[in-house]
Amino acid sequence: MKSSISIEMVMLLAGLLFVLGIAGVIIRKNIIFMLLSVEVMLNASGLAFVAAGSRWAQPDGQVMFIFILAMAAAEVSIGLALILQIYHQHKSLDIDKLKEMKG
Amino acid sequence: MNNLLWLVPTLPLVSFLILALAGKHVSRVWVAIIGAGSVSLSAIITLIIGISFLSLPPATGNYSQTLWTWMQVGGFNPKITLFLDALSLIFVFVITFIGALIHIYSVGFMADDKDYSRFFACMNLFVFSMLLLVLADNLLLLYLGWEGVGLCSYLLIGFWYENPANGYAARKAFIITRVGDTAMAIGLFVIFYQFGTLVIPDVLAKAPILWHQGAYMATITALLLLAGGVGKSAQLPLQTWLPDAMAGPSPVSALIHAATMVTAGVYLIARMHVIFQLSPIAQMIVAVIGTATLFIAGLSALTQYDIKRVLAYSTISQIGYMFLALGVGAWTAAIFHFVIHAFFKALLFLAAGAVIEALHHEHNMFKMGGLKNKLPVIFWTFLVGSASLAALPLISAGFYSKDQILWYAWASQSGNPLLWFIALLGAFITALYTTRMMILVFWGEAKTAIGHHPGKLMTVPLIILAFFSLFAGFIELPHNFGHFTLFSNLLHQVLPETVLKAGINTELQFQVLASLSTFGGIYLAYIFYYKQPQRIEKLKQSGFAMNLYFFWFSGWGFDKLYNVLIVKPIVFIANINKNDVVDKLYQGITFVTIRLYQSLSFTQSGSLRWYVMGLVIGAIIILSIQIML
Amino acid sequence: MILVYLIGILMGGGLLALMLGQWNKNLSRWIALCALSTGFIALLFFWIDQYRTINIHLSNPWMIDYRHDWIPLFGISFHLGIDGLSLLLLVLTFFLGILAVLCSWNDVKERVGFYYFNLLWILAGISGVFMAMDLFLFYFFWEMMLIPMYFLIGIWGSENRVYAAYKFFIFTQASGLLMLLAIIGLYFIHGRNTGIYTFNYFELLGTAISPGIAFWLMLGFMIAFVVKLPIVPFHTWLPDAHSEAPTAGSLILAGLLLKTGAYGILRFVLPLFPQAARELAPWAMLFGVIGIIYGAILAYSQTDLKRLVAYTSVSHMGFVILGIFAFNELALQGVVMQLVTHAISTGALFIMAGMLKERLHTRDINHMGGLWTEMPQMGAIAMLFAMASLGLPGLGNFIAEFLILVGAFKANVLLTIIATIGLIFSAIYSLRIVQKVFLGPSERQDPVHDFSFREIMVMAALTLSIVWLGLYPQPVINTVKPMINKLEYIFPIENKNTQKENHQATPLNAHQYRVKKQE
Amino acid sequence: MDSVFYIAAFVTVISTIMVITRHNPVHALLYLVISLLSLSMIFFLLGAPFAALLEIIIYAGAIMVLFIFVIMLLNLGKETAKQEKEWLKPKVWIGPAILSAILFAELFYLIAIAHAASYNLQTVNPKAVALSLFRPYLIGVELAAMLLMAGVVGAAHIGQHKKMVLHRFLKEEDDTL
Repeated sequence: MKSSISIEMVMLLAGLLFVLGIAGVIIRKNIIFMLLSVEVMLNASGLAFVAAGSRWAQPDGQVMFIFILAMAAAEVSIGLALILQIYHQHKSLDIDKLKEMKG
Repeated sequence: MNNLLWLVPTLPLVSFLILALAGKHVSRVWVAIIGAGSVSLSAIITLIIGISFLSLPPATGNYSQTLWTWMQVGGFNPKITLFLDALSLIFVFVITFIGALIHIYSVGFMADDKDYSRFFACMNLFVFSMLLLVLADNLLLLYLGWEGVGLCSYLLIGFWYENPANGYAARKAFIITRVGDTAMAIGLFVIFYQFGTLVIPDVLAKAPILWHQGAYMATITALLLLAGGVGKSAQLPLQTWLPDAMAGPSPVSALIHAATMVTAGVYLIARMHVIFQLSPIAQMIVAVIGTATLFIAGLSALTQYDIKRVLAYSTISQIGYMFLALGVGAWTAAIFHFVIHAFFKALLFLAAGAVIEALHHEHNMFKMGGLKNKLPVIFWTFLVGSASLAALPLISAGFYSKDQILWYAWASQSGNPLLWFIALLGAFITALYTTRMMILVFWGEAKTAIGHHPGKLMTVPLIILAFFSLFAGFIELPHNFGHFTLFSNLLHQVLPETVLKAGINTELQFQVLASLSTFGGIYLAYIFYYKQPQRIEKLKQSGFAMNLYFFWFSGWGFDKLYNVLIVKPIVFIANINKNDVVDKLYQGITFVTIRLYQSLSFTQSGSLRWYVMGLVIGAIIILSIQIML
Repeated sequence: MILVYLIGILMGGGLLALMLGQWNKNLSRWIALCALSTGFIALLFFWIDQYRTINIHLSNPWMIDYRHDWIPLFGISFHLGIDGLSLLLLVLTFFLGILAVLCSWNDVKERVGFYYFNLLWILAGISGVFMAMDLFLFYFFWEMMLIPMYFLIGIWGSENRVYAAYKFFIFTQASGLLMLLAIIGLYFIHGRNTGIYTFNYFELLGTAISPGIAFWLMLGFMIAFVVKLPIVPFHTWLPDAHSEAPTAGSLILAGLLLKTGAYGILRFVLPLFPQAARELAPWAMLFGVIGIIYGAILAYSQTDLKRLVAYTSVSHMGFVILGIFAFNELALQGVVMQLVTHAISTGALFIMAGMLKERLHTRDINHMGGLWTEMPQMGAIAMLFAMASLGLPGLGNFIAEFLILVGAFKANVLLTIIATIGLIFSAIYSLRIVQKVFLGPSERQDPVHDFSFREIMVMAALTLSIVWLGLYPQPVINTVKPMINKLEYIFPIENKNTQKENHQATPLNAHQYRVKKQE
Repeated sequence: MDSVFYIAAFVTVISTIMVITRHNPVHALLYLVISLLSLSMIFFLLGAPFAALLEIIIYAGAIMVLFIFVIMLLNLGKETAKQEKEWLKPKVWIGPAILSAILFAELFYLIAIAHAASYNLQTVNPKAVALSLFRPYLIGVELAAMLLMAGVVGAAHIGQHKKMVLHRFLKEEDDTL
């Protein structure tokens, strides 16, 4: 069914979600929240791809979305494993504890 | 006889090479034979050449022998050519003859020194360089001899190298003479660019054509050459090195710092007389320098207690007389005084050396005394030398040569009464300090015992030199003593006649005045140092006399002046700039880069949130640029 | 073909020395020695038969030429060629090479094979620099001689050798890159003008460049050569490199590496950019004179013997720059003489400094003194070479400095007078060396042995050459004459007529004099 | 049709804001699920039913479940909420908030001025997606597969509880948890 949503609105929404994701990553100190915000950012980009795909009626948008999903899944699994390990070693999930890699 | 000429300088050179390379493996006797023998041999050859030169003088007035072309670069091709004319014949004769005597003397004098072969090697190298200087036909070869002589004086002054003071005196001598040499080198450049050649006869031929009388370039060149001469002959501005040069052994002082090297300046000015004649100002400066030096050195000699330093200052003063003679245009008189001075000054130095060695290396005259009957030979020869130095009328040769200079100082075209009067005063002072020296050393009671009597090898040269100091004067008698001017006739082939002022006739008055001043000097010294020594005590009380004494003693304060004026600033600059201020520039660059990298590494704080913040800021910047464009 | 053999021998010798070095140390020494001596003998024979025919082809200075395409696409060819100057410097390279091997005979203990590999490859690089007629190849060899020298200083040097090696490398490399820029600039300009893109020296000679660009390109080249030939603002690497390098290293550094700078100016800067060079002349002469005085004063204030001798070579190189930019035949002949004699006299002083360091384990002259008693031979030789370095007539340096000063006197009187005053300073520091090290009281307890046979051979060779150059320099002057005549052709200022007429002389007798001079 | 889109957009934005502001991780997670659901609603509206479904099944279904497991595993209960409270003091988040606001403003401005014509969006049926997925993008799919395999292996390896061996004279870490 045809829908007449203008593409800018969707892009705007994706942009907004993306910015909210970044804000989440910067503001929160707990690693899990940062991971969540990263998920939000991924979704935002997925949205942008799908919107573009549907705008040009090309399947590429959705194919990219699928790849993003795959990547997100892999990323989350490793991210969570890292979180487990960090929690195991440092007994806390504060990002500022991980400061060894300094100049 | 032309082809024998190259033998004269090469013999000392060959013996130098033998002694320098194989000095250690040759026994002392052979070292003496090679060392002294080579110089005596070249003296004999010089005699042969001299006789043939005088008996049948060559058409061109000189012998010339080209060995090889030193270098050939565009318009500049100096050759190694030996050039003997009347002037250089006399110099070569003096150098080789007195050199031979001094070598024979030093065989005895240096007998117990361990560096025997090194001493003779350096002395032979010196004789070679001096001969090269005098026989050079172009100024570059002359410069080679000039610097070679400077090198040998450095080596021989610092001969006893254990004592750093000798090393310091040697370096001082070399560097001060080097200042003069540099001025002379610049003179050489000017001459080359004015005439396109450095060959002396060509230069002297072209000079009057290219420059008119009193030309600006002539004066510049003459002054530069004079500066070279002043450096080497220890005249006024650069004379502080000679008294310190007495650190070397006595034969060295006799040969180098009395007879030959210090008169190199006189030779240079005499040889380049055409340039000096072309600029009267320069000639006047030569006269003024001569007079000032003779006066200052005379007074300084009066106050010395070390016997060799008295003789050193007296040498500076006598060379001042020669410069005065050159300055007033009395060319032959200057050379005549050079010859006579070479004889009696070498004699005095050798005799002083014998005295010093006899008194276990005691230099202070006030500790000597009463040697009259202990060392008779030394006494008599020393007496003859001093008489000649003090210019005892009629008997000593010194009288004839110095009297001629005094006469020309007054009578010559460019002479003037002031120069004559100071010269007369100088003669009076010379007589004063000579007699003072004689009395202190030979009369009065003996203060130190005689250690060792000088051997035959040392006394024979003294006697020969004494003979010449007495009778050498007769080859050039003043006009009113019968017209017997053998010496100046020979020299007039090379050097011009002395032009006298108009209406001057009575030379007699001046001779009487000169002898009066000599006798006055002798009498005054006799009173002060023999008759009533208490007069000296009285003099010592007055503060002014003592200040004057110390002022004269330190060579009129020139040493302190140069020390403050030149030595201190350079040493100061050298110390503060020890590790190269330009290097600081590069160390500065490295410091800035390190500081920069440290501040950047501070931003790697390791916290994730800081990095994402950086990301966002980057994004904002890019987007804002996008907006603005 | 002899040119390729020369480089080939050196490189091959180096590799062989490296490989055989593992088994026994002695073998690599002998390989290095015979590689160098064969090269040296070949060169001597070549020089002798060239010398016989020297005055026939006075017009064409190029003796032999070997060209083989390397990268035709960019017009780069393996083009070697030598004329009088290159031949002379090549002979000097092999001569000093042999001495370097001899004087580091048994003072290098660890990694001997690699040491001789480096030594031979530096010499290969240097001889390449002197032979390269293709700018790209020239730059290739310019870098090639740099790296082994860095290793030589960095591995076998003394205390803070790493700092010195770094400094040396950065200084030369940075300036080298500027030169690469200039080469490429020249390459493109020439390509654009003539359509053929080539690095060949002869074709690049004729490129027409606007004065502005020409000046910058010339500056590019000049910087590289001025840093190498240390001129005062860029000289600070030399004392460090010298005081830390091993004996052979500082011998090669002083004897040859400094000469590549002067050679570069004579070969590339003057012919390629004559107009720009003439503009730069007054400044360059000024810097030369500053170099002379500044080097001398600094030499006077040093206590480290090798540093002192390094600053003396800064002072002597000031003369070279003064001579080059005086643009007349006398000065240029003087410059070539200075290159050769400075290499010999400073090389000798460095060898002796190395020997003293080996015997007394210190370079500080305050701890030395009174060595004449124990080492009269070394004392005498040191005295001779100190006299050479202060320019005593009768030894090589005097001829060089006198010619330079006479030549420069025509170009700029005031600067020459200041330079001559520099001669006095050279006397001060040379005598200071001899006084502090050999004369004075000796406070040494342990006995110090004088020259060994090998050292006598080295010193005898150096003494003979400096005295021969002092008394009869004509062979060197004739070898370089064609090359300098060609340079003269590029700088036809009034130096064709020998005298600058003196303005006071009244026209009449000046004219008269000229007429007289004709017949 | 538009109103549905706006409602869904509104719900997504609000729930995302809730995600980043909640103290309790579980609440945040649930808000994220809501946001995903409303996002899939938007996908549907955009004519990408296949993507919408995938979103729900994979994203909301699988990945969020993973999160819940981890949160349960680390039993982040009350005390983490309390801890989050003092971590989130205004001083901490004011700076980043302003920054992201500026970023959004710029994005908004850039997208707004683009004002491309508003074409209507066509639906892309799953068949077209599947066809392009397995024809031109075949390599992409395989790569995705490898990526997932890497993810699995990585997670398995990192997740292991190795005995933490510190340096021998540092304290010995026993293998708890």
